[in-house]
Amino acid sequence: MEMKSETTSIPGNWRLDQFRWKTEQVKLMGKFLAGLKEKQVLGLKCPGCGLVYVPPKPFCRCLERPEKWVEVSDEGVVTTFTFSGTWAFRGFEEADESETRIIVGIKLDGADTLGLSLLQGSDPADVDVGMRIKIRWPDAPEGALKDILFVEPA
Amino acid sequence: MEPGGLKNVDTVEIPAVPVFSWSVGNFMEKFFDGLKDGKLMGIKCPKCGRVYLPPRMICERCFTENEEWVELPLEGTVESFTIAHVKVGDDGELEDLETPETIGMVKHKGADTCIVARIEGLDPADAGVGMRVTVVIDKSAENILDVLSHYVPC
Amino acid sequence: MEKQVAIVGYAQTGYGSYVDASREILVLEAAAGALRSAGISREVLDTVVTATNDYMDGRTISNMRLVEPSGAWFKDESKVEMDGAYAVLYAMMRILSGDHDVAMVIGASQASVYPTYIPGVMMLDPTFDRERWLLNEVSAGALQARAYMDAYGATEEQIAGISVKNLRNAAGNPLAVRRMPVLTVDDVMDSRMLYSPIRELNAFPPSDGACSVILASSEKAEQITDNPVWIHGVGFSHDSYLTERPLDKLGSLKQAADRAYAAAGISDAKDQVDVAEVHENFSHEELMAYEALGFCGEGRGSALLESGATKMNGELPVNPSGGALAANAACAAGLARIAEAALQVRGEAGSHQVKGVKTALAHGQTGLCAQENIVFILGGE
Amino acid sequence: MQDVAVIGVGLSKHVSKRRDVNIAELVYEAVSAAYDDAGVSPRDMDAVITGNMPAFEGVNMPELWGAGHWGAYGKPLLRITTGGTTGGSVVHGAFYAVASGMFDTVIAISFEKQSDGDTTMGLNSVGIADFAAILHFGTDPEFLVSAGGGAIGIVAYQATSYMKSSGCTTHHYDKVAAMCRSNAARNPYAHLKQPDITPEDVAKTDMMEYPLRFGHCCPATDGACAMIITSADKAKKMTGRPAYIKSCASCSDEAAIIGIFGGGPAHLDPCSQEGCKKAAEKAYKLAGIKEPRKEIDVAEPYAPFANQLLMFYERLFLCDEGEAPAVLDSGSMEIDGELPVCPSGGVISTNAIGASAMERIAECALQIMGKAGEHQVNKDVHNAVAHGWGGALNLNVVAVLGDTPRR
Repeated sequence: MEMKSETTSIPGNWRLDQFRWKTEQVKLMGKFLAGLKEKQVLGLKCPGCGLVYVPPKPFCRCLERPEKWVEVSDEGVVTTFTFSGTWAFRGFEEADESETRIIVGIKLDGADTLGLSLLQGSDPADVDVGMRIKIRWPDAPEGALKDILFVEPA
Repeated sequence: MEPGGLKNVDTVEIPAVPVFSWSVGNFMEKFFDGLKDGKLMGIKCPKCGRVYLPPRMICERCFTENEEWVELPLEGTVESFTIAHVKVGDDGELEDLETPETIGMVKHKGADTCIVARIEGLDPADAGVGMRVTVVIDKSAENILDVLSHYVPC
Repeated sequence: MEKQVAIVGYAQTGYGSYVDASREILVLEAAAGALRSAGISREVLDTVVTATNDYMDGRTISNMRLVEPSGAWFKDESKVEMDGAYAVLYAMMRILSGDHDVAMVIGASQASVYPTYIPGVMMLDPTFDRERWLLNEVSAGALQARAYMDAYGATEEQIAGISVKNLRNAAGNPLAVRRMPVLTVDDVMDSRMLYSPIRELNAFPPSDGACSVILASSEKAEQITDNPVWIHGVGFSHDSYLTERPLDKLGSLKQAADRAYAAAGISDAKDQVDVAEVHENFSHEELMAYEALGFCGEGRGSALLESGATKMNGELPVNPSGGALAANAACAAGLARIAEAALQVRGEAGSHQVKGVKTALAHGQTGLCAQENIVFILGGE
Repeated sequence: MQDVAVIGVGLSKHVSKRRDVNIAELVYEAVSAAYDDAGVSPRDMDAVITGNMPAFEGVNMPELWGAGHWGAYGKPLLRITTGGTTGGSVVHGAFYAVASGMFDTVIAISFEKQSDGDTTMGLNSVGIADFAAILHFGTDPEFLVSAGGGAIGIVAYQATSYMKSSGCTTHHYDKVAAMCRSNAARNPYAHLKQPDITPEDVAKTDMMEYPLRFGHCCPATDGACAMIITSADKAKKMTGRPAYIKSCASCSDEAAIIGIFGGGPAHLDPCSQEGCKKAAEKAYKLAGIKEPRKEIDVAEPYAPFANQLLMFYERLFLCDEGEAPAVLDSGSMEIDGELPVCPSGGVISTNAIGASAMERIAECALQIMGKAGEHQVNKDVHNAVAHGWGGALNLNVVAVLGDTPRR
């Protein structure tokens, strides 16, 4: 039989828009976000292994349910980083410095988890793992994740 | 055990709908080409003689590549049927149909496999296993999957 | 198979049409519950096998975020994308290899999260049936029911009798969704018609829930519990796509049963099996299962039901828990049959306990019209 | 347990778009090649183990309509899917099926037909609900997009953090890419074949996300792989030189899509990959390998991105931590080097996702059996290590193969 290299395509889709995922995170996040409004970073501590989750997480790898709120520092260290332009990144070397954004993975003192933030007030060439940073709070935090969007060298 | 110690989960919804385009392959291509010529093309296993309609590249019983195309009669027998009072709606739930419709599983003489399609032109109460039906081919259908349109009683 | 792998713990969350917990918390509760039931800590586990479905979880790699809640952190973990009964099989292979001793198995899904009948539509042949939108789990089940009725003369009333038996049994199962102690055949016949002959009460109730089972090698099992439930045999098989096989019988269930019986040394199932938990997504499937499992001759399913043999107090009770018609969380429904069968063997089934169970059969299925089937034979000392 | 061996390997053509076949037919090519390679037929199979990464093709459990094309009719069939590690997990399933004594001969099948779907969307469905939740909590949407969409966004962090901990430069990543793509040119089943590519060519490709360039990243591939796996006793009768699977181990770490979900400490350093180390330790121990860097002759780490080849080389204990760049510079990883890495061309050259982790094991088997053809390494291969990676940076599978059984 004659074989075609291109055969009919049948279009179809996956209605992800019909899913109603459930999360416990919202309730926990309410308290966390309320803390941000007061310029406090709250973590949830696991009774089993003592790990402190920031932002809060409703379950722990040790199979216990973290439940105790603790305040952690707004200072910490850079654990990893990358650079990004806004949408199309042209490369660290070639990028327009003013458009380069430094995205850092941070661990706040007293927390055991990784968060992502934008580092300001540092030259891209100076960023390093282990660098000390602190959260740059807005004057009037809104009680939203973007209140901790920016960090600066401590 | 009482699930969900934390009450009041929240739901998350998103507007995303991933899309797919399944290439049908050369065997189904020939089937669709046949339909457009008003023919029902099945394929026969050279080893056991089993005839696949719609066609398959491989005979699952013998693991042999099917090669002999056979034109099958447009008439077939209802092997099973159901009267649909509902259909799957966009939200994935069963929604009531205004008018019940008959869905039949039809085996054409000479074929060993079945085609599932609507049976029209009869009172659903008159549908029965063993009933003789003829396929209605709509060569002008825009969607390739609608060319094999439905069956009507002989 | 002589006492090589045993079930040493199990747990089920309550099933519901909407459970007020995320999938992660459901799984965590099932995992923690099974560990409590076995009296062991997470550290004792060597391996974790989950059963979930990406199209039901609404994300690809549906196991990746279950690592923590299933107890799999830093364990040898894998996922079977079928019913959880197959995850038991895989966990059992892992133990029999000698490389693992204790395994956690979990199956879970939440019908209240996913667009209920879409994952079934997505199982269809995408080159033809899928986008014609005529077939789905229920309409395919209806074609199967009609083919069976036509072949063997079973009536809609007889099929409704399965719903009556199972949903009445479910009244004794606190975890079930449908608990209907006074249900009658007329009630079933009056329920909403979906695809004839399938009415609402002939079809599974899409549910939320999770089920877990802990397996152990013989040596570990005897350390963990005085009351292990041994897996005496298992068999499974895959059948053709639904338009390419006779729909009036469950061919792959018969193959699965024959394989499981051979392994367990069962020659007369009706005589040797004391209780069966069958994964019937539709009531007619239980009648078909009687035949495929060899509880009666071909076409004699309705007669067996009407004889009362499969009632709670009959000679071979089937689905004392209410079966999958009473609660059906995909990926957990067949696994729950295993947990229920284990409960029966241990005498822990409470108000749905069958007396004197020594040997129990559990069945799971995957795919449209029970395309793939698995059978376990369980027993005590 | 009974010892386990590979007696046949089959691969389909691997290209970006196969529009002449449907999913089932594409897989048939690999399956029939595997049966032919082992000189067996479906009649000889006691069970079928299969898997793919379903969100890519939009078909739920494709074997339900397709497995007739693979010889699965009436067979016990087990579907195992674990994301990027799927192919490896399927072979692990086949290994346990045989090692348990439940079956003697099985076929392991894995595949991906990415052109039937939307790869980026498929990958994003990993965390799409979580992204939505994060937006709900008031994150800057532009930040979310620039911080990590799809696999590359996450791996970029791994790449920078590895550069910091090992002192390697992007030039090493260029070299890795060039090495793999030129190895791929020797492999008829590879997708991106670039025989004459130089590291300088790679360095000229577009930056995707610092420090990863286009040339450091895998393609999206349509392809399938199948392997015939049997007991050592049967293998000895059926083939002159089987490749034994000495051990399989996996280790799952906490899930975290870098920081967004407040995952635990596992990913503070995204290149630590403790799970890979634990899986490798266990696999070597079971296989009786005491000094992997001396005893392993070929390695197939799962590296869809150039940086990962070096990172996983270390996490598989093939050198000390931080030394992989120097090993690369020494030429030892080349196809004619001391410990060749990815002689197949690796995942960076060919990525039919569900099949990729199996293809690492298949390549090790081919090297041991001496059937790798033009990409056969220039030495006797007694032991080889294959690896798979996936999930949210958190799933690792390892298999050790050898020319002798475990004991």
